[in-house]
Amino acid sequence: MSRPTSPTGTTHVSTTAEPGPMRIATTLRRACVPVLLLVLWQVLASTDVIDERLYSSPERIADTFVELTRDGTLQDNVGVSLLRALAGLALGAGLGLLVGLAAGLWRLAEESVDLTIQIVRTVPVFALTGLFIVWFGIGETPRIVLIASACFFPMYLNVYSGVRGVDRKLLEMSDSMEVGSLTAMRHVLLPGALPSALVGLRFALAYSVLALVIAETINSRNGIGYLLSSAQQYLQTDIIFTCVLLYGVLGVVSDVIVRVLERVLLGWRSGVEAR
Amino acid sequence: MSRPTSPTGTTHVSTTAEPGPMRIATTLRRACVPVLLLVLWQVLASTDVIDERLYSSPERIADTFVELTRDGTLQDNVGVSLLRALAGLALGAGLGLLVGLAAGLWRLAEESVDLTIQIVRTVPVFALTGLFIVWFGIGETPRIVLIASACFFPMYLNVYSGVRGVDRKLLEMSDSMEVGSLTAMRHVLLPGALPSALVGLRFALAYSVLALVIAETINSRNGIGYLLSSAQQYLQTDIIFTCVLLYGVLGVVSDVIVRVLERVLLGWRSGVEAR
Amino acid sequence: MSKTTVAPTPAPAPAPAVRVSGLRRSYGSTVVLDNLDLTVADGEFVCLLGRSGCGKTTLLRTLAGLDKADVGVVDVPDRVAVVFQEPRLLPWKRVGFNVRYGLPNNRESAARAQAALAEVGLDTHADAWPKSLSGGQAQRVALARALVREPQLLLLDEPFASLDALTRITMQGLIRDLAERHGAAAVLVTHDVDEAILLGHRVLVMDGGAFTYEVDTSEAGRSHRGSTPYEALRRDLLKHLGVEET
Amino acid sequence: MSKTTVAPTPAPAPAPAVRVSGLRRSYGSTVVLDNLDLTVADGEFVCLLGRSGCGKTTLLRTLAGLDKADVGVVDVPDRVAVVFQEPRLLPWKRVGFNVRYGLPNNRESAARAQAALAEVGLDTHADAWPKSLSGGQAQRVALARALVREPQLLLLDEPFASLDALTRITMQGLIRDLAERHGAAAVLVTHDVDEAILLGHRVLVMDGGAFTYEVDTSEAGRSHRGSTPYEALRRDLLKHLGVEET
Amino acid sequence: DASPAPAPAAGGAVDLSKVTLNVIDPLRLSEAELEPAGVADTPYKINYITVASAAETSATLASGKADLVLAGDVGFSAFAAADLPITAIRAVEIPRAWCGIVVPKDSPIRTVRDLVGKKIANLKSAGSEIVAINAFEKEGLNYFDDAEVVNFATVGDVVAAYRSGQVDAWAGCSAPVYSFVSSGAARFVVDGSSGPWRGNNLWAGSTAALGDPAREAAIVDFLHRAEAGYEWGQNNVDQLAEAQSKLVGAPAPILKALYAVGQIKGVPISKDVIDGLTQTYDLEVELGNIKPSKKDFSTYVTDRYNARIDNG
Ligand SMILES: Nc1ncnc2c1ncn2[C@@H]1O[C@H](COP(=O)(O)OP(=O)(O)OP(=O)(O)O)[C@@H](O)[C@H]1O
Ligand SMILES: Nc1ncnc2c1ncn2[C@@H]1O[C@H](COP(=O)(O)OP(=O)(O)OP(=O)(O)O)[C@@H](O)[C@H]1O
Ligand SMILES: [Mg+2]
Ligand SMILES: [Mg+2]
Repeated sequence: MSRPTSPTGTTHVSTTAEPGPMRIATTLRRACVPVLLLVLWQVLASTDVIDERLYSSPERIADTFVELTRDGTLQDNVGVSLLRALAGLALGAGLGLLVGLAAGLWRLAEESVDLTIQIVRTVPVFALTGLFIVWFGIGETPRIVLIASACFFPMYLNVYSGVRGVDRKLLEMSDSMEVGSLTAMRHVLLPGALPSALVGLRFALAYSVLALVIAETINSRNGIGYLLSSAQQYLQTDIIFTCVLLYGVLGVVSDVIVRVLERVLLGWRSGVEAR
Repeated sequence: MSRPTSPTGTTHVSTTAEPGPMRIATTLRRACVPVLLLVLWQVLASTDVIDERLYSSPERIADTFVELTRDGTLQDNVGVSLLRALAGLALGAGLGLLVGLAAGLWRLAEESVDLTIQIVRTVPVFALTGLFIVWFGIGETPRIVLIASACFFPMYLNVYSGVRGVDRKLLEMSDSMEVGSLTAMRHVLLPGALPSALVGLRFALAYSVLALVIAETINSRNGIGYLLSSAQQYLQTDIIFTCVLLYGVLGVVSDVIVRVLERVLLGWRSGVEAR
Repeated sequence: MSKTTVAPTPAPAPAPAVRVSGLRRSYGSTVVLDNLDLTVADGEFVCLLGRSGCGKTTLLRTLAGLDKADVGVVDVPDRVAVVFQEPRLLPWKRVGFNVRYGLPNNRESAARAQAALAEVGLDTHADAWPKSLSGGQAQRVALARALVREPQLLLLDEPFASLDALTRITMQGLIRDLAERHGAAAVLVTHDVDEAILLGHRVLVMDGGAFTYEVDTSEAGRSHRGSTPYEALRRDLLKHLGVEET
Repeated sequence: MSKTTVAPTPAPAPAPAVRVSGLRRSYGSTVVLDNLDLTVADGEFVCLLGRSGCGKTTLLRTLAGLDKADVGVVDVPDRVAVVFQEPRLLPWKRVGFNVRYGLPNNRESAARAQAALAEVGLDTHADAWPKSLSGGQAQRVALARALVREPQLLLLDEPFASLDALTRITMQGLIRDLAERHGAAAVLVTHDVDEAILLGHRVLVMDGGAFTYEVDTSEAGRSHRGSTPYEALRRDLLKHLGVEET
Repeated sequence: DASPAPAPAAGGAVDLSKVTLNVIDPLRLSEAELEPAGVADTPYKINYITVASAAETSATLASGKADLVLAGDVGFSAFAAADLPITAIRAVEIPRAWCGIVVPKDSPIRTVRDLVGKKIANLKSAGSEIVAINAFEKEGLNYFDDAEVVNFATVGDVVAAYRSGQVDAWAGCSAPVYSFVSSGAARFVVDGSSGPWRGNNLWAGSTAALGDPAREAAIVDFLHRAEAGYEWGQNNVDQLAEAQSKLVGAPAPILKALYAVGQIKGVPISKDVIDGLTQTYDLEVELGNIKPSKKDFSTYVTDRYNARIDNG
């Protein structure tokens, strides 16, 4: 936070242009902690400090992984789950974006939907799968609706707050030009709310896969959530941890997706880099 | 978005000072939709359009509510749950705030923790209660840790993104004054990240009570989450819906809490009002 | 914000572009504009001088329809272009887009935007992010954004404050041309007395929420700096701003 | 950012407050500062003039340690106060706090802040939010924030741009007093030639990333506007800024 | 208790080809057995539904999405208490020794009396809870008062607590328990074979399905086939274990160990069955888990399908 100082003042000497950001080194540093944790886990398991039956171990997980991949279980389940997650994400996050924009923009919209949303948001829908079955049957619909309902709220809330946080001076500028509300929405509000919306997307991405664990208990015979919950019922620790690791991988993937989106969409905001 | 116009131009006539915001009217308008939904629910139930055994009805819920209040069930359970939620919230959201600030501030912190957090975030901890039991026993600890873990991520993510979004010009100003990093954190970064942090708090508040449903399955004999899950096991629809409504009330309460915080803490940002 | 057909006016031949009467605006207990009247004729260029914080920006915002008057009638044309006291560029749009923002999205708009950028000397910056502009460059982009429009009323809030002498002269010329080309009325806020005399047909001095001095400068603007009538006018205005030169 | 003991200099008695040598700064392929040298003596007041976008702010930012040079040595004192081209007030802190930001949190600081606010004519605004200030008022708060510090070097980027004539004169006086009281060196960027002559011991004209003209104004500043040497100097500087008066 | 309702026309009079029978069979035994038992050539379609919890099962039943459900005695009691539109028409006998209280191999706990004051991991409303209650009662003790019962909602949590030594004993059922017992890591202190608990599972048909001659015929036919399947399973334990293991994900060796203890077979609704069921129902009411339905519990059970199912 502070520059180096000396009693006689501060001298900055620069001799060459700074090299560009060293992407690879950064990536390595980032991966450091997770990798170290994996190694520690393996060491503890190998030396019997932790009970492999309770905690599994990276090695056993790798074995299980290979096994499940060889017989196709994993591919089938992950594939179908991702499709479900994507469908729910598109529905829930898309709706969250629209409603959030509307509520941020128009007082009337905010007044009519916000309280209802705040109420529903705290209701444990994941514990009310029964209702989803009653309303949406036992096909694919209740699963996707459940995932969508998990993705809706973070998107709505972040977009709404993002729109409210857009610099009012820019809105005034836009107003003074008498552009239509669509134009203002597209060029002022949406980009202004984008950093927040991306945070919402981060959550929505995570929830779309997390919700699978619940959604895939509804008359489902495949999917990573089904795999996890049935492994749990029969205490197959290795499969449970394989699923956990798979979820971790999905976490990395969604992080990469959002980072790329940030780099592309928030290019103008180079001021956001940490020191 | 646009001012009224006429071929001959625009005329604004103001004759009296605008009255202050009509708080009561606004509150009424806000409550409109939820109240209408309740009424609709009752009507549909009374006219047997929906099956009360499946959907209960406001009337039955009210009866159950009175009954459970009379015998003290509700007060006991809600009280103990709120304490748990509060403890978990304080732990999780507090930690999320600190780590989020650190990651937003220092590249090193961000590089060491962010990826790990992004990975863990997508892991369905709510399905891994077993691990919590193994690590934290069967007392109050695993419950509180579970609630805390649910509150941590939204706080972390929103604070982190909020810090990154703080106007860099203000940071430069602060830097040029050679204030310590604590001062800068307290007066520049924290207030700048506050709107985001409040969104995080909204989530954390909701999650702290939602997580009860999971947390209170661990060796629990009381709490609203316990009430809900055992009502589910024994198909006590009226109690289930009473819990749902109770959750809704908690939603309203947390909305009010955050709104008050916003009014107090974001007073400077009067530009956030919708048109 | 309601539209009215105000009581039939004894209409003068060319309807004035701006007509403000009995305008009052206060923030809490501070009265910023107090029973203010202003008429600007079509094609007239009015300059506003006044102490910092006397309400110039508030008046301009009211004319632009961005602030609501507490009391009073404000009558302005439909097409208004505003140059704010700060550049107010969309940080997430490149300079070129910022200039043509609000215009129909076609070739012609793009060409006009590019031409306007060239006029303010920034044709090479069309693809730059606003963040990478210097203070004066950003201000010029905001000017270019006003130039591409065809307003009936131009509202300018210290548009040349952070420009160097040469650039300022060029920009002043551009604005005057724009106003003349479209016969637009203009209200310009400035702290530079020379600028006010040069550009304005009329100069108003504001103080305490009202106009305290008004002078016709349509003649003086054409005489040059150093000439006796010019310097007299200048001293006169400065005196009304509280500065007595020795 | 590393600290060095640069090769032994044939030290002149009072070490200069600012010493810049071989400074080069580019954004991508645009070179903004090109092998620039600058020495400012202790207590010296230097004014910078230059076209919009010529690199004045970049130089000031480098002196403030906010931008890194590509090549070159920059040597500045420890205690630096900066007035940026924009006010940069913390929007979530009241005006009073903004002024004393960074000072030890005690009675004395509060009193000094209040005094500084009074000096810039805003003592009644100590409890206002920055959002409620007019452009010039915000700029004055930023000035007050510099006034309460005791810098060895003052860096000022067009600090008076949006002030009216009278307020400007007062503020100029305050800044000159501050510099003199602490024997601080000062670098002021301005577009107002009169201001440069009035305040500066030395005026530099920047163009193309380097200084193209330098003039000692310690004498002229004391002569008054209209006098022949003053007007000659003024014309001279304007000529170097590309403006030929007729 | 025989229902006096007239039996609708049976046999070939109805067209089964348009019927799809929606079946909830949590153990997925029928699914595993019909094919190898050679009785899979049904004239109607079967749609197996899997749901996770009692709440989901009841939602599926109540909204008419399921025609036939296999439920445990505790689960069925809850369905009845909630007045779901179902009737139990057939019982399935499971080995009572599947449920009981286990302790680690080297634990000093030998008898139920030794369990006094000990922590017992308990899965709520499983058969094992009833076994435990009965076992304590036999000793003149109260399960909930004299032992420290630690409640969990999922088997995974119970096992986590047991394995990590947070509890002294575990009241549980079936595969999870047997995976410990058969590996020698645990032994039974008491199991269900000693108590009054009958531990029957029940096939219940939805009122709507039973009221529709075609679906009713399909249900009867399906149950007949299912029992043929059970019979095949008794004689082909290894094959059954492999097939079921694939379906539910439980390790085959554990399933084999389970079937070595005793067999699964269908039994007609009899007074014994109804008494056992009523006992469970009353116990659940007594424990406060369920509130008794306004209707007499026996109206949720009927023996009028006994003969038709026996005959197919
Ligand atoms: N972040 C940046 N990226 C790219 N170019 C930049 C960046 N910052 C400044 N520049 C360019 O550097 C040049 C010098 O900018 P600087 O702000 O120093 O100008 P200035 O002399 O202060 O101008 P003004 O009087 O208009 O404030 C300008 O041409 C500007 O476009
Ligand atoms: N939102 C607000 N809340 C309270 N007071 C305000 C607000 N906006 C402006 N003011 C006050 O109104 C007065 C007039 O402000 P205005 O911006 O119109 O001044 P100005 O003449 O444009 O000054 P400048 O030349 O410094 O830009 C100022 O005293 C200011 O403090
Ligand atoms: Mg102003
Ligand atoms: Mg600059």
